[in-house]
Amino acid sequence: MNEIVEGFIEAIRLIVTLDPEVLEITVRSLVISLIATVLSAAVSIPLGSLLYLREFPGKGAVIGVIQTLYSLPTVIAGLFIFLLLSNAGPFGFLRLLFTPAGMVIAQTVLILPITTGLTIAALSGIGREVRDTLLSLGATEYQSILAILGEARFAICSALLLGFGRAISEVGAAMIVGGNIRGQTRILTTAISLETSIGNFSLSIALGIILLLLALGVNLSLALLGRWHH
Amino acid sequence: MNEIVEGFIEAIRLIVTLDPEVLEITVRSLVISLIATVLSAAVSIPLGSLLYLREFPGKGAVIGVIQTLYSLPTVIAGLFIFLLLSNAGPFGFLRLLFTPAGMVIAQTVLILPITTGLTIAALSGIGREVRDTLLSLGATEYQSILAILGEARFAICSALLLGFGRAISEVGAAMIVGGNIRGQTRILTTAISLETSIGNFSLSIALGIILLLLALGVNLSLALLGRWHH
Amino acid sequence: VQQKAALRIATTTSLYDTGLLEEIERAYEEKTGTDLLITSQGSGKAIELARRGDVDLLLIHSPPEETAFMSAEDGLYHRCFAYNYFLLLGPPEDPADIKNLTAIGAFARLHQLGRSGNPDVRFVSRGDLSGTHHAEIRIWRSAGFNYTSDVQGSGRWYIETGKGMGESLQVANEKDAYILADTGTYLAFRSKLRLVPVIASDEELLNRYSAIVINPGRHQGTNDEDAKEFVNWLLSEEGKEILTSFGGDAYGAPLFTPLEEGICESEPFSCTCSLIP
Amino acid sequence: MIRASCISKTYRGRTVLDGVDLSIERGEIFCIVGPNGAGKTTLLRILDLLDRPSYGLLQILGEDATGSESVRFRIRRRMSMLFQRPVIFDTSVFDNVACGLKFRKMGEDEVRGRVKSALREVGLPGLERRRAKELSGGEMQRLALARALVIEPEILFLDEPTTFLDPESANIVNDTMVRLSRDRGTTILFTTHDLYEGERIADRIGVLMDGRFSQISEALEILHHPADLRVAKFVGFENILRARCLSWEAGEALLDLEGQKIYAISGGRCDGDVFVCFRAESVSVGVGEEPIASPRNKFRGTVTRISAFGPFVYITIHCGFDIVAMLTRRAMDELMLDLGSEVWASVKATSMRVFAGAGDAAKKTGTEKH
Amino acid sequence: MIRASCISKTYRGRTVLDGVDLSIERGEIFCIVGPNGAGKTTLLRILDLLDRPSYGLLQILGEDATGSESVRFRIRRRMSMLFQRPVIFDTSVFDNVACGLKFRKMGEDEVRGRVKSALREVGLPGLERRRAKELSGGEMQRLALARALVIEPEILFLDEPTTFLDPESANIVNDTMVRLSRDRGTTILFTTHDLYEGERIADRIGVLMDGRFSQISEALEILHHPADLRVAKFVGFENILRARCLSWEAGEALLDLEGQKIYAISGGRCDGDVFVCFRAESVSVGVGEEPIASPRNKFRGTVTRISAFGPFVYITIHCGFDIVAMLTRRAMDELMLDLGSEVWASVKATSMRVFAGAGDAAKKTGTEKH
Ligand SMILES: Nc1ncnc2c1ncn2[C@@H]1O[C@H](COP(=O)(O)OP(=O)(O)OP(=O)(O)O)[C@@H](O)[C@H]1O
Ligand SMILES: Nc1ncnc2c1ncn2[C@@H]1O[C@H](COP(=O)(O)OP(=O)(O)OP(=O)(O)O)[C@@H](O)[C@H]1O
Ligand SMILES: [Mg+2]
Ligand SMILES: [Mg+2]
Repeated sequence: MNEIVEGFIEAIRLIVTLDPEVLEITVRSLVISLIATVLSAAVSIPLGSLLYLREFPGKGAVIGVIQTLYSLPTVIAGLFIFLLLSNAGPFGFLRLLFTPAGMVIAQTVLILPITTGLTIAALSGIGREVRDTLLSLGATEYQSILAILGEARFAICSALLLGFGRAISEVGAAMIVGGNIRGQTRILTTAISLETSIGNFSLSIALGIILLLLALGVNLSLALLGRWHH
Repeated sequence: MNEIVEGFIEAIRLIVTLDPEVLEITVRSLVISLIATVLSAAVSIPLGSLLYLREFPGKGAVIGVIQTLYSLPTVIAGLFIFLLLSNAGPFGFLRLLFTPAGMVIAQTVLILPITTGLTIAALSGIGREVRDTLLSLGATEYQSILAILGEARFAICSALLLGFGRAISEVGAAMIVGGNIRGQTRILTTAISLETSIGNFSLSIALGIILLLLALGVNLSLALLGRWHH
Repeated sequence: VQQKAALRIATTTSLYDTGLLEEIERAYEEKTGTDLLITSQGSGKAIELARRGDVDLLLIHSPPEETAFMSAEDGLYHRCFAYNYFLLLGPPEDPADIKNLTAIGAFARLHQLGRSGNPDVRFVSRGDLSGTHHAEIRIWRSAGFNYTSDVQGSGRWYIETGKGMGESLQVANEKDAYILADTGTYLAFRSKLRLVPVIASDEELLNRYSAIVINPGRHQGTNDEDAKEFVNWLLSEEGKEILTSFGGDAYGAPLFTPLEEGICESEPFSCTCSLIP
Repeated sequence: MIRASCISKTYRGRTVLDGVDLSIERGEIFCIVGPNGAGKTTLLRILDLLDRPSYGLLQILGEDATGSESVRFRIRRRMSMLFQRPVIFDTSVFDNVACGLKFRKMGEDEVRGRVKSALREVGLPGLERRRAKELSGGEMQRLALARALVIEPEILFLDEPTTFLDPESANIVNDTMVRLSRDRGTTILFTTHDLYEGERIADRIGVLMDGRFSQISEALEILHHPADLRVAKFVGFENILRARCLSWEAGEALLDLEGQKIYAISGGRCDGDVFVCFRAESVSVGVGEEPIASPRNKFRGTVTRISAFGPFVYITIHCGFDIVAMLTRRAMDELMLDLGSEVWASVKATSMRVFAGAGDAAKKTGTEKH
Repeated sequence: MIRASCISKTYRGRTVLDGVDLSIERGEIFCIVGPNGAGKTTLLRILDLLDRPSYGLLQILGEDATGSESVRFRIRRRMSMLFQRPVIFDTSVFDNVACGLKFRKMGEDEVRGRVKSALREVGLPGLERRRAKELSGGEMQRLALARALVIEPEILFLDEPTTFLDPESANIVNDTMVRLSRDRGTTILFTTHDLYEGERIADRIGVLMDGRFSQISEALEILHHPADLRVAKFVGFENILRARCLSWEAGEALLDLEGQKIYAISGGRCDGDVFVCFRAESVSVGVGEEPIASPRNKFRGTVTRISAFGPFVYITIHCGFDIVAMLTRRAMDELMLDLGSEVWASVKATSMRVFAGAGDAAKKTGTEKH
């Protein structure tokens, strides 16, 4: 258990001294996962809304598949994107393998099912009466969705938080697609995994603590934003 | 991209031939993650209900921390449990390291924040009027929680599905605590990770497909159970 | 992404985890301005990355796979540049009493005791077809066993972890088992381990590191020029200097011995270590 | 404005609307009454284009409203609806009311002005900043009304608009409805369970029963000339008595009611068993000598029950059968009536309605159809 | 059964209840009326122990109800409440109604039996298997009522129980309330906006205004002897006229109303500017010669407005000031009244109420307090 205590001390030291390498990978982690979350929000909120609103044959199946993809292992998602982006793959010419952009893509794909599924769930929590009211007040379909999203804003926010959490904490996809290249694609989780594999447990834990502090920061910002907006 | 096609073929082959080793790790994966999900449900539903019901100072902070733990990296969770369960750790005498039981503990800890947080979210979706109605009908606090949980059953189910998804798809904690020991603690994700590190991408993908099929099965069972219950 | 020259290198984890490559990266980048992008992966995956042209250079310590890679014409040049020895680690009490045996003898004895159900004798294998695992397989074969039929799955004594060196060391440590490990990772983990080296520096335990420049003819856009330059630098006096001195500060003893022309061509190394033309 | 023909609606095999025909003119106030579950809400939802009928033709504001969603949207924008159980958004009162205007991308200043005057109209001035979910029941109802009014629709659907409102607020809302129809030509369809409210403000009343209009006409017509027995019961004919038709001539029927002869005006020929119905307020009550005056139907009986209804009193008079009469409290005091008093009850032939007595028809009520 | 004293409730600085005193006996039916936002719902919620008062003492069923949650729970189990906007659970009708019984761990057979009879009671027999959320508005209301009744509470709180109900169902519900109180001794508190409903079934009525009871007494007392001007307005005194007090002697006041002398009974001494109030139905209307009969207050005027109200008619008579009178339609026909008719209006001195005319008091209404 010493490692845990040491981890805390180490974490404080790293933060206080603003260790440049740690700072760099922390910022990279944050930026990549935030972009991935924003991208997946940009896709999953409209997509989820559509799936919630429209009735079509096989809708239940689609939602079932989305929920199944909650279980998509990060390694598989990573592998999939890797095969697409690899030099030998169809998008190799984009040269996105081992770049932060490639990692953003991988994380976006990874969390898309979660954010979409939870968007649908959040919307379903709002009763049919709300939609009827909006329609009868003259809302276009688009406006009514916006308003329903507004009513479900807390649930949607927490869906995105969860997506962000999954993105920033995952390692499989980042490792395969990013390659954990120092100074380029190393992020907190791949660094943790590296330090763990070389037995540097207290540093791993320190990095884990920093990661959680980062997540706490994102959480707080969102909460403040919510209050401010209110 | 060949690997993906080959992966599908391989998956079909493995399933059709009922490859004994694959069958074994599939069953192990399923059992471990199901137990972890059930355990975390057993903790997080009462815990979430309490957190939702009771007003106490710092409640917002507690919920914030839970949401922050959505970002707990699996490796860190794994490391933490590893340090507790290792021979040198406080619970070493239990000899749970590198056993399926240990993996269950690790996965339970890992998904607890998610299931708890989403339980709270699901309950919050049920308005105050519902609670008043239940109380005025003479519900004890316990009964009213049960009834509110009943009203929120879909949201709770989807929280548990998400928890299960995270459990069955995670690899970091299972790897560290379970050890990926062939014939003992190897599960689908650690096998995938092994095959990937060997460069056996199509087998990885095949195992990934099997994992997703498993998740689909769990999903369907839950859906059927829901319908049947209805 | 690639404005200044960038060289993508895939390496096996056991090499990367020693920290050698970080030092090399610093020195080389300072000297040439070439950006080294090093990704460390399990051996098999590193080879796969190389095969797909996702990297320009492969650093590896798995002779049989190196040969296969070259004969498939995926590699352009194959150079060995350093070596050290694997260690057979075990509990300090040495329950199998193999301290004084050769590696082959020790393996044979472990097999015998393990198969016979001696509860104190266990062997942890990485089981991940990494360089270290290949070396282990080679020793089992040399000891006269058919690896897949006689060793794998021959009982609970033979524990396959299917993961990296460090994690496998943890497993062996927790299980009081014997394990074959590379020197670098052992030294990194030494403080956390009860296990001690039981057998070291046996010929059979040789661990040879090679660099392979990827064949640019197979895939578009691989950078063989900078790869060649890097390999030549590694084989130069400057490179050897770093290899020789690395590890002195951190581990108390050097981790690698550079290979010299003239020695490397013969047994047990049997490889090329001349500059690439 | 609205032309609906043969509108039907079926939910999982249960028919809720069963061929509704309706035609409403611009500026008309139309009131729908009917028992619970008759299909009032279902009809309003179909007319507001929230649901599609299972069957039937629908023209609204001159356009075919059964077609594409875009046409329906265009029409819907010119209407608005107050729901029976209005949804209040969890925002401020202002944002709730402004909702429809924002959907129409109206300028901020105009929104503010309109919201303000709509809130004034429903009697909630100055409440803009309050959290809507914290209002009282009646306040919420008025908020929802303001939200529907503020967009100045050409057609306004109101599902029980005065629910939860105190009498004064209910009057304000009724006055607003009348004013909208008169000054702005707004067409208004509303439902109510208070027939007198319908009578007071509606141009026509439709009695919806079992998914079909049993009668559509002016209030007085419905109150005094119900189309059939069920409508009669529904609009409060307190006296419904079984009788036998003795003869019929030139619109006047001679009936036998438990041995007493009575005369009733009956448009249709009558015959055999019938029901004769009249309102309690059509019964004149006197004491002492048999009145000589006009009503040919006179019954002598004893007062067996007295029950108050505001300034009025219902008294039950037993004269072989029971007759319920309604008097002002003052009249009762003047007649010095009490339980057991001997009285004369008289009913004009023109106040009596006669309906064919199809077996158990009298028992059939709205709620028993399930 | 219920003893509340000085109950106050404040929401974020806004006082909603302001010292309510109430004492209710076993088996009593007590009706609370009052304008929207007066605090009726707030009071019922406090009495059902869902909210705690900010201040005040509360004894229910003989126990102190301001104490620990466990005591409050025990008391709450002996009561039930119908909410103003009832929540319907998304289950079957049966499960909705059975809810409270299941909480009490009642055996299945008994649950089934009780649910069945409760549903019959509210007029929804046989609907057990229907999905509750698909019911019509009135059906839901009755479902919620059944849910509250089925547990056979000792005290029943009903917040506007007859909302959404058609007249027949409303009667059924009212009858049920009376029967419960009579046969089972159930204490019932309910709110309504229909004063006559209160009059018909309540033993006492309390008029809640601005968070305080302005008057608590029997229905007739409230309808005819309101405690103050605001209550008078609220209970529908249509005629509220400014006058000046000329003299007062032995409970009789002589007033000057726009130059006409009028007599009114006034308990308290009167003086200076006052309001004189009387109900429209207290006004007798005659034509022709000045009536010689008793009422000393007689006014001659012209009919300027006629408006129907069911079987009744309100006519406005202008005689310097405006008087509203109420007649039956028949009486109006007999008098052959029409717009412009010259009539006599007379009001007994005993029907007149006099209230001190504190400046603008007459304008003050419940909704304007915000
Ligand atoms: N939770 C709350 N927070 C703040 N104000 C509230 C809350 N609940 C009620 N109020 C306010 O208290 C006042 C009384 O509300 P209450 O619901 O008791 O009125 P009511 O007499 O039942 O009215 P109605 O006839 O409209 O149902 C209202 O002005 C209302 O806006
Ligand atoms: N979505 C639905 N699914 C199934 N049945 C429904 C649905 N909506 C309404 N019904 C049924 O249709 C019938 C008519 O309902 P509707 O709400 O139109 O009645 P209503 O006339 O408005 O009654 P109320 O006076 O009680 O409001 C009812 O029996 C109701 O149970
Ligand atoms: Mg309705
Ligand atoms: Mg209320």
